[in-house]
Amino acid sequence: MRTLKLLGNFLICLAVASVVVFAVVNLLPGDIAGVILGPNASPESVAALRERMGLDEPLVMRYVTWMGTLLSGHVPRSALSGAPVGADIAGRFAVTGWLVFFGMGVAICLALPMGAWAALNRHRPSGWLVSGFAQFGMAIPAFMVGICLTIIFGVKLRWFPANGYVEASTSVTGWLSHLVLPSITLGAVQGAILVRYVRSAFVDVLRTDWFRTARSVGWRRWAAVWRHGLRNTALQLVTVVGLQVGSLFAGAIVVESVFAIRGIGTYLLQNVSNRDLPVVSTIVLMLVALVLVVNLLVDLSYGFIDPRLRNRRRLGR
Amino acid sequence: MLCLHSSTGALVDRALDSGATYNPYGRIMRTTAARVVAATISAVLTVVLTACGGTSAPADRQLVVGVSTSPSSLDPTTADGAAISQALLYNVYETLVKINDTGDIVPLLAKEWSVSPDGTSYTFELQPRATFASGAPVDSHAVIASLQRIIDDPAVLPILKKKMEPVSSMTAVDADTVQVQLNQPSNSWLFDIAERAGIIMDPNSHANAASQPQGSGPFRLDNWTQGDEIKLVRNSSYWGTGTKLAGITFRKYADPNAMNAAMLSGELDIISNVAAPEALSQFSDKRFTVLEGTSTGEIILAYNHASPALSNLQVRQAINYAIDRKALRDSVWAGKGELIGSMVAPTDPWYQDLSGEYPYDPAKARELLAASGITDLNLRLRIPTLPYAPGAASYITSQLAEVGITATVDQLEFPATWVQTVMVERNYDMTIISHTESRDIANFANPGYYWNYNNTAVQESIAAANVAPTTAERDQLMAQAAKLISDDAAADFLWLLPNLVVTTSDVTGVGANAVSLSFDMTAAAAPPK
Amino acid sequence: MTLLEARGLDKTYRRSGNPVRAIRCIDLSVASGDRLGIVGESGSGKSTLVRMLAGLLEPSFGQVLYRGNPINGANREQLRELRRGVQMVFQDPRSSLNPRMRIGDIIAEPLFSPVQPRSIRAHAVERVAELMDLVELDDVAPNVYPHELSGGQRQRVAIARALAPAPEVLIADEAVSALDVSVRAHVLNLITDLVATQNLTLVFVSHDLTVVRHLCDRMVVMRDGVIVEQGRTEAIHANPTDDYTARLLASVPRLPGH
Amino acid sequence: MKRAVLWAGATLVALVVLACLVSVAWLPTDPNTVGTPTLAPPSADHPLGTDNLGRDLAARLLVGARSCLLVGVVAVSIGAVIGVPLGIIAGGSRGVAATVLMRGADIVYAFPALLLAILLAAARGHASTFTAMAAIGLSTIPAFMRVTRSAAVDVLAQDYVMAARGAGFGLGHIALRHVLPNVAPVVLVQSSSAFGVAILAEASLSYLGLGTPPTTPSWGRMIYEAQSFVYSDIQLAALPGICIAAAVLGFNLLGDGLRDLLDPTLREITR
Amino acid sequence: MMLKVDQLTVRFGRRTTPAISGIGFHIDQGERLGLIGESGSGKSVTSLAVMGLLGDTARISGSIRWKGEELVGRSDAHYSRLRGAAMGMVFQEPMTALDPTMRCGRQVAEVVRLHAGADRGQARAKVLEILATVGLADPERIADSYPDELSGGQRQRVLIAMAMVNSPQLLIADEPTTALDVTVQAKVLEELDRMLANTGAGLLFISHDLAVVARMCERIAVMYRGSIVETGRLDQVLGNPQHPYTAGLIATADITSAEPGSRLPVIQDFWRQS
Repeated sequence: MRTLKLLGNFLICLAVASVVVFAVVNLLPGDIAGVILGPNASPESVAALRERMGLDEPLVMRYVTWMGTLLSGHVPRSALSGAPVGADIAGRFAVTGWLVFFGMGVAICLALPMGAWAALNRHRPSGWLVSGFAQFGMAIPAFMVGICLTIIFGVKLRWFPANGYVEASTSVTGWLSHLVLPSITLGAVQGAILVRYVRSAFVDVLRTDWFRTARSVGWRRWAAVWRHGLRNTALQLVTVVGLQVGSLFAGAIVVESVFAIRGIGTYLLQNVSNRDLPVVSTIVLMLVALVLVVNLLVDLSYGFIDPRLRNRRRLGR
Repeated sequence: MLCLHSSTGALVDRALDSGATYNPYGRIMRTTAARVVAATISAVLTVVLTACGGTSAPADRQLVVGVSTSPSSLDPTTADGAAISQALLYNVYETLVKINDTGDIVPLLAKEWSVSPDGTSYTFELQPRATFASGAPVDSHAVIASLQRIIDDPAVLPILKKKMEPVSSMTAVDADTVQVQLNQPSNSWLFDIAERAGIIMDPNSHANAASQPQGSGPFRLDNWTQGDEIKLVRNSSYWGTGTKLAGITFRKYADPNAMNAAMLSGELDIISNVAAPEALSQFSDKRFTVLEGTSTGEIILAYNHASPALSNLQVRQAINYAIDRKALRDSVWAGKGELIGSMVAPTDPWYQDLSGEYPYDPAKARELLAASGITDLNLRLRIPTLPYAPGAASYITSQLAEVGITATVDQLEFPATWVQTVMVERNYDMTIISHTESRDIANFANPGYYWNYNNTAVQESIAAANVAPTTAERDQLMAQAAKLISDDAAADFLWLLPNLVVTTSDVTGVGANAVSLSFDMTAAAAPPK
Repeated sequence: MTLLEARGLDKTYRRSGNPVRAIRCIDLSVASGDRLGIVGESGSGKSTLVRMLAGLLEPSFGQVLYRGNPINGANREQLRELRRGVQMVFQDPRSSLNPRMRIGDIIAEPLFSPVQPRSIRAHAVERVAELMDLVELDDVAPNVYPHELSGGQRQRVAIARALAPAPEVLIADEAVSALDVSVRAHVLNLITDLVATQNLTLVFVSHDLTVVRHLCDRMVVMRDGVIVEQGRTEAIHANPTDDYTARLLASVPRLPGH
Repeated sequence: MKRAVLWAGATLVALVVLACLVSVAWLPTDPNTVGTPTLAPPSADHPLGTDNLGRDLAARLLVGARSCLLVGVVAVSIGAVIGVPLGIIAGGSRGVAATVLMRGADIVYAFPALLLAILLAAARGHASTFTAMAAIGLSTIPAFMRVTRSAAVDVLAQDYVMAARGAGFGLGHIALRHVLPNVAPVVLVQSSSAFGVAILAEASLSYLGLGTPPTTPSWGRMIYEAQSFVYSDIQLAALPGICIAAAVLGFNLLGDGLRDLLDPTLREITR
Repeated sequence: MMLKVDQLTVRFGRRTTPAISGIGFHIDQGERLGLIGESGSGKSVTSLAVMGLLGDTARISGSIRWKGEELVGRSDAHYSRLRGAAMGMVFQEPMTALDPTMRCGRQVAEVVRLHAGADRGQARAKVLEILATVGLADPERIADSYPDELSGGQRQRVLIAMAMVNSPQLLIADEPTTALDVTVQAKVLEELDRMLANTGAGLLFISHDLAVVARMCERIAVMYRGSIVETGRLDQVLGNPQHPYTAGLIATADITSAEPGSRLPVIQDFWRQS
């Protein structure tokens, strides 16, 4: 029953989001005709091209055609080259997907130990040091981190390629080595934010009565955190991680432009500047849908992690 | 990278239980944590080691060229944008005649050509063995079909149609000879068909030329990821002396600094045009060679002659005097690129150095402004989002303020909004743009152009030059037009965009100048690695 | 004259998906001058009952009558009468006072309620001083904040706030349960005095039988939403008819030798 | 320790505000005047040297503080002015109203702030500070709504709200007199961290060329323009970077300090 | 002597006034001591100090000797060996004292396997046995349920089972039945009494309710504002209290002796706060 309600919510949100996306995207001034005809465009030729491309139809009509193509399962063609862009979008989503995946991996592997350490030692200098470091990490803009890493590791030490991207199919090592610096940049910034949430999640758990009970039956501090703290913080962490996916994709746009990775971010920026509206609105809708899907998965995972919800379903109460 | 599975309850249970050997006081904590840490370290190590190694047997090189813009379509005749010709002209698509590195017209698909005395009839002898990559022969029918398409197909860009206006008829004398009849002599027609207007396409590829270009050049298209990379590979069945390279990849870098960084870290072999010249110092070590040539991109401070203040000659001249163009170029473009006085590049046959016409003289500027009777002048400087524009705009606004002209700057996103606002709606006073088209002085003779500039004297001398019987007369008339434009302060010609090519030291055969829109790689070579 | 009456009251909560029936068809009447005790363990529904009597909770079925006429959400005039005549004091002193208001303003707040006539707003300041005196808070300045007071003092402020609109009926929901034993005696004495001097009708809810025995002359015992026994306090303490009440009385720990 | 965090945050923020005020009153030279020498080392009339166009770096940094504060103030106030009341309404209402509001928040939340800013900036056709502020402000609304809603739910469960209802007060009075004052600390903490986020977002936007227009100095823009000088004149990029980090760190520390100061539950004796 | 506490003083963070100062008492094998005091008197801090569960900000001085061995200042590793084996503890609020995401049986089994190192099968049997002895009707169902499916009384019994499963020599109970209904409280106190008698364990019973303490302990200590004002045998202290605060406490504890509706005795009648 609960899953059905969540699914319903998800679909309504998606529908409303699609209308909002289409409206905002169509606000973009200047249009594709100007782009195609380029600097030597004359008003008459632009008008003629607009007419031929059906750009003068009312907004609602264009929304209906756009949604029509989407709902019927295939991706609208690029208005610029007329070529189908389904494969392009999918390819680029995969690139950014991997960047976000590794970025989140770095963030979690950074934040969990640091957050737990900062929580357990919150009254000791070592604890302040860690949270101070996280505070500082949050304050540095992602592109600054990116530039520094590129210069130090990419250009000076040449441990890793400064930027660019290699498909996994061509060479796995090339693919991995190209992703190291960008995912560390993305992961470091998001990790710093995550540390604060992990710390406060663990502090909440440390202040609960059941943690005190665990301590009173003989568990050492770290063991009690591992046995009883972890699962209870998982609930809060899954929520935060879910919420962060949105900001991760936004961060990816910046990281992609610093590291010249042909992910969905740079592709989107490029299409926005080409005013290729069908492609832009499709990509934006996909990004929004992805965040909504992640939120849905997070809600569903609650039942998994927290038996209180799980058993309610089992007992049918 | 092994990461903590904190999302599924069951998994966490099993992880805890499996590791739980239940010896007291939390030792279980240590064994599981040890395993996690070990796994992570080994994962990171494998990544670091593989990144540095990786050697393979020596093979022909696939050179990677960094470019700053990427095409939205691959058909140079129906979509504008320098990026298309940069990659495809001469490399994939060939023309009857070609512009070489020094700006001269040399034979290509036409091994020789002759012009009738009155200059209205051109006869081209085609290369007999020339074939398209698809194997079809490049015969007179194919040539005429391509040229005729420019005239007939409505989708073709109006500017190219205008270049083919002089053509009255084309006849295939025999399989290898084409005779073109013009309705009046035109000195620029031959130069025009050496570029986009004259590309010879494989006849049966006209339909989907936008995504699958079929030409007769030394390279053919292997793969195109829109907005990012164009990968060309060697055309093994090329009719002429083919290339020694395995292929060329044109990779787009939106951010000039990212392109420089990629070159420095060995990702790129060639940078087609360094958009951030102040960073050239990074390539000073022996690993790189820097080629400083000229291009045909004149960076101008364009005036909208329809706006009241700028229709006044004295105001335009005052602005020209108020700007120290040498200091502007030195600080905005690190001193690279030649100073020019009119819409002419040194590689144009009728070039005269007019850069001294308006020396930096704020006092004279104030004097002219006072004479013009226009006070507290406020002009809108609407610039495109291109690397040279913001720096130049800031510089110019500050120097105009010195002489009492306030310029408000706003940045229009290029190409979409800038083209719409400046080119189509003409809703601007001044803008800063570089005109990369070669020999584009003719635009000053076209009152319909976005400058709204209508000077009959200029129009007459350029028209006369076009029909002048001898090239010498043509050059004299064109030079006269250029002088008229400069005297009339039709625009302020800031500097000529330099062509800064950076290559790794082992790459040879890359031209320094950018005389045509093409990045000609037909003669490029590099030792196998 | 019966001031407050419940006829066939019933209340069902929807707690996260599954319905819980807190009150099962209860009839109860409170006459003027009564000192009625409502006793029951946690989950017996005593708090829900008094919240409905005070018009703060909509019953699922049945009616609450104040001075003979029924109260329901729609009838605005009736609700205003109830809001003027009946006031409540709550259990937890930490959550019954707004931490960001001075106690003078807290006590005066009900005087500015839309249900009160505008005339009483004029001399609110004197009224507050009078009330603070009444609840033995005269040694405390009205501009202090709740966190500067002890638990007992905070509960006295809550009582003063309840008495501000001079109600007829005072409902106390576990008013002393959260207080220390030593402080509880002060507050109980205060309530006894106020009931006498302000001729209030008292409805006292508690899980502690000894407190109810001390304060109330009539008493009602509730269990799982039903009244299992009601009558005079002394009679029930002497010989409880219902075995649940008997077990309740027996479980109260006694000091040896008393 | 709690005091140290608060003081550190307050001093950093004070520095930024001071820079902003000073820039309004006095500037070493006009930040936009070009001239020679370009890329000059620190000297008497250019305390921090000049950039590649010969403009005075110190003046540009001071003026940059102005746009940074401006974006922060406007973005946070948009977020607070719209987010807080909606949060309280969502907290107070049951059933459809609450779900509609929170679903709306989810949708806006699903739009990453940067994406919104890019679209809006492009929509207005040219980079302008206003679009950056509007976009970032819009994107902070869901965070304010969530924070306010959960605080409002706690407050509405307190007995003093029940007592106020018992005294005959309507929802309006309760929201203003009881909910708002008790939600204020949470909102204050959220505002200061939102300020940090806004500054970072503005910097990223100008880095992408979409934030403040080129002629008004902004720290993000300065970093972008100085990027190609990173090998020769590192200070052109480093100084604005340090300013951004200091400002954001200041607001975050201030937020944490305020949270500890205003959060009574922090006194614990065990564990 | 099993447990001897001498001059125990605890300060938190930078606060100068100590939470408890100069606390001294002893509990011998099988002996039961009641600690009576109002909120803020420091009785909980004392119990947590004995268990070594005070947070990092606590600065402890004085001595706590367990079977002659000094505990103050010992490492957490050492202390952990005692907790749940030699000393067990039960807290006030059962609703939040159990890990909501783990079944109750498993939480009790953990304590067995942690200290006794038994394998899964033996642990399960021991768990069901202890759940029965604390008076839970259906141990099987309780073991497989999650905490939020049980009532307050059942949860408190599970917590007592966790504390007593390794038959500790000393049980510390901090207001164990204050949050329970009076009928449940009576049953739980009775079961607790029986278990302590069977295992011969000592008890440190903390409460604000004199009647409850009187029911469970033979000696009591009265705490006021962080120090012990009086100690002695139960009947001695109740019979003639030496300290005026104790007399006040006893008088206000039992309100049944006063006439209903009359003025109740207040602590100020006996004891003027210094």
